[in-house]
Amino acid sequence: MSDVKKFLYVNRKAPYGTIYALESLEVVLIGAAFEQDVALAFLDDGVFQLTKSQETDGIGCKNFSPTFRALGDYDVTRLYVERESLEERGLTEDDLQEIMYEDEDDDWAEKPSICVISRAEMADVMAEQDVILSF
Amino acid sequence: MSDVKKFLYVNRKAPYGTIYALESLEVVLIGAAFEQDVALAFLDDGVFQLTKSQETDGIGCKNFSPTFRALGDYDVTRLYVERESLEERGLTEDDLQEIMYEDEDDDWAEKPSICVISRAEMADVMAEQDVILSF
Amino acid sequence: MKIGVLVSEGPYTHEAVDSAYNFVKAALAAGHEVPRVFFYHDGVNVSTRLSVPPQDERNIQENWTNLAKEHGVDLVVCIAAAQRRGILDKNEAERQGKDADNIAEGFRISGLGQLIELGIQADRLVTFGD
Amino acid sequence: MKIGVLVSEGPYTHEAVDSAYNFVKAALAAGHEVPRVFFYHDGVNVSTRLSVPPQDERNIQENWTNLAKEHGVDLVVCIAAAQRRGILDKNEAERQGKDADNIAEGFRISGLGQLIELGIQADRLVTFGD
Amino acid sequence: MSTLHTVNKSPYMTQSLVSCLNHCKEGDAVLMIEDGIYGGLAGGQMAPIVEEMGKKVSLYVLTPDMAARGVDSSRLLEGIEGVDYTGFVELVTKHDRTQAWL
Amino acid sequence: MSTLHTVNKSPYMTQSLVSCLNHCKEGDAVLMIEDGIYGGLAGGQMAPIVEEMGKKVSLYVLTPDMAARGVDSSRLLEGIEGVDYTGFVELVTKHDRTQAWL
Repeated sequence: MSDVKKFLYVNRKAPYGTIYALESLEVVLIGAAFEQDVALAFLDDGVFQLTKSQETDGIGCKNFSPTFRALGDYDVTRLYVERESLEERGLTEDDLQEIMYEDEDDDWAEKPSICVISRAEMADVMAEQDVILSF
Repeated sequence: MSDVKKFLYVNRKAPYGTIYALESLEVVLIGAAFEQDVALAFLDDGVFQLTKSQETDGIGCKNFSPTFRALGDYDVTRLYVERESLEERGLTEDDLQEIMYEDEDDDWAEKPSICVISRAEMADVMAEQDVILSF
Repeated sequence: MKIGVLVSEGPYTHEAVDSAYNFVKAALAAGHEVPRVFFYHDGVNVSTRLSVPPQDERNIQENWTNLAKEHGVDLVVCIAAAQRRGILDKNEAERQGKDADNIAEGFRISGLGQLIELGIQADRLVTFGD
Repeated sequence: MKIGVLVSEGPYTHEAVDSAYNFVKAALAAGHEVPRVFFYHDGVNVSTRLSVPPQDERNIQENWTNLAKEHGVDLVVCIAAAQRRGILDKNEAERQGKDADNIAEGFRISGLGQLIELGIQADRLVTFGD
Repeated sequence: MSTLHTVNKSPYMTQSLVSCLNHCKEGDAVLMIEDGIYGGLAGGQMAPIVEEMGKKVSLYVLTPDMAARGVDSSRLLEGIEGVDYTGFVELVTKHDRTQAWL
Repeated sequence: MSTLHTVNKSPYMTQSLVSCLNHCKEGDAVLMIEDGIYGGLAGGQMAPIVEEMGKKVSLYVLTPDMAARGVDSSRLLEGIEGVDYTGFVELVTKHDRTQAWL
């Protein structure tokens, strides 16, 4: 087996109500240093983590949503979002933050990190991983 | 206001998966000493707390289900169970433990503590309380 | 009005503790009395003085300790729930033969009777949990 | 086979810790290797030596400590999650200016890198949480 | 005599909001807080159920929890009112009891 | 290549089992543990959904968790197999990865 494994971080919970979204992100940031093949999945209420305009002053918690925009700097560039989960919640891709990365293999062109895929495609993504961490 | 208040302990969670059912029962036992007007409500997955033949040796947790049968000794004699919650889960009253108390106002006759009521009746019970504790 | 509060989840893990804190502040600001906040289930973990949150995050325990100091709110940690979860004051640590305690200033450990008493004495009881 | 385990919930509150313990025992009995159990989120609370469960209940921390002793399983508590929740070893307590520590024998505090490393080195990673 | 019900979980993940609505009486109020605020979203799958119950009970959403989650009031179902923590306290005092649907 | 999915929540309270079943591939296995074992109950409202998915994936229930909750194997949907912790370990080794639906 090669030393590089496929890691998928699965996010199914809303932000702020519980700490899982925040502590999931902390694992992703640390994990980035290990040069594995990393992707994030957002489905069910996990899609709420990526919404625009989060403003947490009124509840006194830390707003960690800007961190998603920094993931590209850590070479974490694939954020799969499930289309059906968005639709069930009355959301569209326009409700999500714009998250970009610079593709070093394509003359540092700016490209979107978020990739909206169907439920069936999400199942395919999950089925090709070596390690799945669920939050 | 009189010194006696109506307390309802609302149980909506299954036993063992989380500690709420057990720690709810601990409140009920301590609360019994305060001579308030106490009743318990079991709805949603809370109805699973009362099932027969629980046997926890295989998971290493304490089996607290016999404690329900001791509630009568603490003058806790009204356990409301929601019929619709049972039915949705494919359960009937026969799947529940027999829980009896001795009615001091009726020559210590043995009577059942469990009272299966409809969802609408459960809403009525909730609406007549002074204090509702949710677990 | 007298408003009692029950907190049933742990700090940082669940927003319940934050909601309770914001609620109590608003209730006090509106002139109500909050005679007691009772910490049960994982809520007892709010009272550890050993927590070291990141510098850019709120310090939940300190916020509650300050609230108790400023407004005389009685912060009660359930003894049975606390013992299971490793929250001890000096007396309990000695009684149990433990070599350390960890409860913070402003919190006191007591029995579940304090919750029932709160339910009896308060005009309203508001629960924050999971 | 090398099986890694991740525990994400706190002791007594959630069955996850018990399921993980029963699973690890069965894996070891079947001749597999469990190189490490990583405690994250409220899972870090398993490692406090200050807990005093009722006498007729299991002692979750002691069970894990004994498992580590008997089978050499590496029990790692995430430092970031532990600090938020008030779990400290002697070194961390000194570094943070705290007057007590509470970690039990058999557990060690380390970084999230230990979880990633476990994911890389183990043949399987099994998560117990909420 | 009426009850203030609080719901703090997303109706897209748990049964709490539905169970709450099934046990409300005419004149009760339901306040959605924490992850519960997603119950107020217009356009989602749960919207018709919540809208229907809004005819019987008063529906409220805690605005600081909405803001935290980036949910603007324009996204709410019609008839749902936003309140801050001061409004939460007022709702508690206005109703005879509070019931948490955890 | 196949996956062992674990589900530890009651399908009568949360969406975890349904979400899991919606993401399974042919040849996968689903093991219901802790409060998840209620997903195996015959006669309940969730039974038809679980039964339908059982045609595509193998369904298992952890027997110590069933016993704790007083659920006898005679109450299970047809085709669901009970396993103990040793069987759980075997399922983990037999499949290429484990995914927890928390």
